[in-house]
Amino acid sequence: MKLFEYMGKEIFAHNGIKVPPGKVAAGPDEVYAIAAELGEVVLKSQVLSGGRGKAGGIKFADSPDEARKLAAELFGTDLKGFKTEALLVEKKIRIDKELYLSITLDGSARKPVLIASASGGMDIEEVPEESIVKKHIDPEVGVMPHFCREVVRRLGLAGNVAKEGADLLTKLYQVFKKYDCELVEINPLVISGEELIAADSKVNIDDEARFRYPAGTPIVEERTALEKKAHEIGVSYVELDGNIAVMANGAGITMATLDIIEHFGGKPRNFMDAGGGADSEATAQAIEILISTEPKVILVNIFGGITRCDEVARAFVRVRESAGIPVPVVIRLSGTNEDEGIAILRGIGIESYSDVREAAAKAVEIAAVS
Amino acid sequence: MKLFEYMGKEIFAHNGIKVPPGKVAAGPDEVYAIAAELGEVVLKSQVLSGGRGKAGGIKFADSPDEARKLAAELFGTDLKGFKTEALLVEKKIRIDKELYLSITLDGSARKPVLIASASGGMDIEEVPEESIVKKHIDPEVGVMPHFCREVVRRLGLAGNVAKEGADLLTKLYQVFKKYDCELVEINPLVISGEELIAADSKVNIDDEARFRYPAGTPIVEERTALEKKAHEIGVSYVELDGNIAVMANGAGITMATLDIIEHFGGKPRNFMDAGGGADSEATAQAIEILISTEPKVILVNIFGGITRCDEVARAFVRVRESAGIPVPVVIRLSGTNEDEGIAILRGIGIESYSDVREAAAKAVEIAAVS
Amino acid sequence: MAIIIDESTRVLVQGITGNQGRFHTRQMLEYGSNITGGVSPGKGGQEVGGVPVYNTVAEAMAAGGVDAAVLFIPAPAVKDAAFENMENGVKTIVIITEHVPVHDAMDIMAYAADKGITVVGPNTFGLISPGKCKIGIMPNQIYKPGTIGIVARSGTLSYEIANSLSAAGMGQSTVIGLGGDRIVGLSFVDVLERFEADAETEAVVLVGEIGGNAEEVASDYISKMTKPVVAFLAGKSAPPGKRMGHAGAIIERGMGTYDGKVAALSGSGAHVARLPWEVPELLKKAL
Amino acid sequence: MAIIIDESTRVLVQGITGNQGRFHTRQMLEYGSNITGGVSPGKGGQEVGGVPVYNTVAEAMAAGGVDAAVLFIPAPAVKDAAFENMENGVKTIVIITEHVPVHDAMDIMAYAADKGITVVGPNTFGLISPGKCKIGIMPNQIYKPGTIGIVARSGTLSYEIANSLSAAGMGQSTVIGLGGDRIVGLSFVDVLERFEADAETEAVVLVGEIGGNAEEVASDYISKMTKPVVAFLAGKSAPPGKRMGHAGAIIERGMGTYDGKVAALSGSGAHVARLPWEVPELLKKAL
Repeated sequence: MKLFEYMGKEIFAHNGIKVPPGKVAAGPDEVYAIAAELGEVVLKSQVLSGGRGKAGGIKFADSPDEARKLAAELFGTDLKGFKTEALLVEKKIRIDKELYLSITLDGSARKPVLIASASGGMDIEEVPEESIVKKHIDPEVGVMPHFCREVVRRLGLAGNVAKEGADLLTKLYQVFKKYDCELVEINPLVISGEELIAADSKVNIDDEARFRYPAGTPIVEERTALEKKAHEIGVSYVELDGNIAVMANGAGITMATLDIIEHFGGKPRNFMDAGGGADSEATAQAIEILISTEPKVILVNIFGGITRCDEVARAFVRVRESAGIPVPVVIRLSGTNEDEGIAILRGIGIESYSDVREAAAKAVEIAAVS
Repeated sequence: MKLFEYMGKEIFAHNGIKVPPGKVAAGPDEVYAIAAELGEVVLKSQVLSGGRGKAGGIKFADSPDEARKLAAELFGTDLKGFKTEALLVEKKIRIDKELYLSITLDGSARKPVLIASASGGMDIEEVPEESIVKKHIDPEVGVMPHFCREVVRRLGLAGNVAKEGADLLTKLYQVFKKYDCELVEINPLVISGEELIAADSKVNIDDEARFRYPAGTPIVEERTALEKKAHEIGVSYVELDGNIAVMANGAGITMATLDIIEHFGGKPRNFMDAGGGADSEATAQAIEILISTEPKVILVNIFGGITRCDEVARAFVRVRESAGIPVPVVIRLSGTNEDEGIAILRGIGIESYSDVREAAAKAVEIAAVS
Repeated sequence: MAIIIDESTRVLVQGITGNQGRFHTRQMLEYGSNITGGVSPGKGGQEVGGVPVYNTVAEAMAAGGVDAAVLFIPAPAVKDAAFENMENGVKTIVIITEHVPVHDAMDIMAYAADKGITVVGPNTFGLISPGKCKIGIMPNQIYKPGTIGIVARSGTLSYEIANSLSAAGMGQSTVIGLGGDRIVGLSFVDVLERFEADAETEAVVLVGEIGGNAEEVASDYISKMTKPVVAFLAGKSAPPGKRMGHAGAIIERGMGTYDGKVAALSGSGAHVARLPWEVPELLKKAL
Repeated sequence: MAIIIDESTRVLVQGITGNQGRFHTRQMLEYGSNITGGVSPGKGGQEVGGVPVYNTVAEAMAAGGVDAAVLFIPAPAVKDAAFENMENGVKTIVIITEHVPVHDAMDIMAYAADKGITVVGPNTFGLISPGKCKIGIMPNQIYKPGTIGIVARSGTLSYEIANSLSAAGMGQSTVIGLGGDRIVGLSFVDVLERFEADAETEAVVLVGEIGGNAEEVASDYISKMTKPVVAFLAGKSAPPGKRMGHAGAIIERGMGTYDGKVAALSGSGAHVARLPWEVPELLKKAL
């Protein structure tokens, strides 16, 4: 789950990491009031896409009037497909130098990894390898003073800024652990006189740890309405922009089914992994989600293991009898109770395939002509 | 550092471990007032020795009057050489069963070890091996739910008591870590209806961690005045009851010096490890401590390495010139600058030995005749 | 031979009295796996399919030893269950459970690495040495004993491929699922090294997918292997920034793309199947 | 040969710019130890006795490698310093510092055990392989190269014994101080195993003391050794319940008594000297 900048900064502030003074506003008048309090301000569109600055989502204002005017423009803007619904209004801070700092997961090492650079303000991918400090963190040890000393030394910090840097690293790792983060990123981390200030925040929290989020952790819903509905019935669903609705059982086989559709020249409407061993009622609900997206055809690819082919077939009978199925359905059934499933489907006039090649080719053909 | 029972219980209560309602009192009238509040009470002498119950340091009172009367007796009592200066007055609790529970250090395993037994209320040394639950705790892992389940199961706890037991183990280990404990012991841990209550506490805290004790941690001074003075000048000192004062450099060699004295039939007045590399001023202060104990003779055993024999000799010159040395001194000097040291001492009329055998025999001889 | 598990492996099922635990215990017993016990706190003394249930791993260990444990445990309790096995000396842990927090997974893997413990998963179908031992949730009927090792990030896709190999007369030495999460216990390299050293294995099928850099790292090792490797990757058509079912199957910041992985694998000498049904053909050619 | 350290050992001094660090660096250099660097945060670029000072262990490691580190660091900072060395790949850590909190020591030892790191101390004089390498604070002049291994819980007493052996013509292979604290990195057994395996060592002197059960545990191993062991124990006359200088030298709850240790050692076949000057004689007889 990605948090908005202002949410990440609230978490930072709550855990002793310095951020610029500021408040979040939902409209130009609120922006005016905050600017009247803070003086020279920065207005930052609260959207979850990267490259916000280049896209025009960040503006500077010298006066409350200017702030209100710029805010009115920003609230209307579409940034890479995201609409600005909130602005973070912050006091403009002195910037002596910009650094980059993040802690994220390294799947290969199975450990958190700290990435830092004395060149902040730009994408870390654009910073040359040799000027990046990269150090793994042993989760059994955490971030100790010597770790901080080494990072701060390599960033070339000195004096009070070095002290603040070491302290910040300790706190940032605490945030990373405490909030079950996948990523905490500060870019830029600003040297402002003798202080270190987090001028931006990117905080991604592990959805799976929701059962233990600290009290007050904000929740951001990233799923579309349909994805949310699918999630509620225990189905993994991603909306895409084609016209062939897809259901398969297993993430890998579902991805492969989409690939096969594209191989035959079709475009999938969605990714739907209906999981293993679902009963016919849950499967029926999943089918209804597919129908609701108004595809030209539904392609089902079941390799039955735990999933029984007859249960899948019964789900189609169930939907046919209740809501009806207004689009053609192409089904590949293979594995456990395959023959029974094929017979049941034949009973409601749906022809099954045992080879995914033939099924996919057929679905693409239907989508193309209809 | 050993804490008094009531201090340990304050720490327990502060960290969510149940203890009986109670207060500490410094005189019989305070005891009366507390008993008037609590009803039937137990009076417990706050002394640091074990076997307090058997020695008569624990009394039950049905009324405030009886409590005051018993308290007056207890305040006068000497328990194994300790005077009762405070009484813990606690509400008498229902006792369905007594258990034993502790976490301590295992030097061999280099880990904390949990020791528990369904037979509480007696010394754990007297409990048969097979009815003791002994489990090491990996400091990298701590006490996890499965650890608690296993201990509670082996103690035969059930229902709510089992739940409280698992919770208590988690909290007791937190106390053990948070307060840098060498030992936390609850004996007896009482099953009282559906509750688990710590009816006693023994908490020993690591002296070396004093720099990070949590705020409010009580401090108990176990050192005698002399031991404290020695500690302040950086010398390791233990009072004993003989008449030969001893100084040596190093814990092992000091212990061996005491052993050699006893081998020749003498009795040491103290253990004094003056450490390695002390200068003549610090050594002079250490000598003054020895003199203040009015021994019959002072035996010094120096194997010079980092410690220079001439510096030790100069310390004696310094004391001789300032306070004077009113008792005979026997010195063994060997190692770094040995010849120089011997010459300096000869200048003030002290004869040195290079063999500890001769020096120790001579000191014992002097102590025997004087 | 085979790798990690064989007919001598004594298997413990943790969470044996839950629905999943019961069902798959029966399936594994049917397959012939040597299930010697189950764990379910407070249910000690019961039986599931003739398998004795214990209250704790320590009890099961004391009753007769455990070589591998398989976890059918709700995600929030997986860390505790994994440590219960690891702290009690179990040397192979198979975590079927999906939705395990990544920080818990990292803690498990750090401890396992220190103590030389093999962790399969989380979010895996498990592993099987056909004809010898099955630990996991894969269907019993699709595997045949043989000389092909299969290592996969995803379940059903590997079933499909195993099935097509069996149909083509190519049995398997061991089939293993790494798990679909971002933090899993075994890497492709860990498994490839074992297959390379296994006398019974003649060739390896690697079933990968988009996201992470597991396939890229594996490529370095594949270039040093003596045994042929056929690879198939899922997710060619996946858009960036979307998790395709698996927590780990996501293209982020330009990393983990299909094309990058295909290039790395091809460069290492692996035979890359563009479509799943090409795998048996490529394997026949490579052998 | 010798154990743990020899002429090839590259030694790093942590806390090299403090009084103790400076003094003992010079002493070690004088002895001929291969001191390749020192660490002192913020003092990088300086020199002590010709030895380059680095800001961090990582810097020192990058500059030319480190085999062993010796810590002259205040007790509250020892844990951090030890982990700095361990996390940067140093495989032998010698902790001279006294007064290290026991919980810190336990944390250090747990990590070291996982990673196969040897920790000597805390509260040790260090170790020396005479004529090859000295890491610690013992006097330079009392040791001679030879075939006797010495392992001691206390410093000065071992100096005295080493000196008497040297005087009697019996040089030492390696002399090592376990440290006087309750939690230390090496046990008697750890060292005895190394001496037993060391071709250069012909006999071992064990210098123990009251408190703990290190000597009792060692006895089990001594009974299996092929090389003779002479033991001397300090603290015969110590009263129970009092710490005799060392944190570990205390008789508690009837454990760790002199008599118990003598009985265990005698029973194992070790030759127990009742007085320190008996050690050379017993050793001569045993050889």
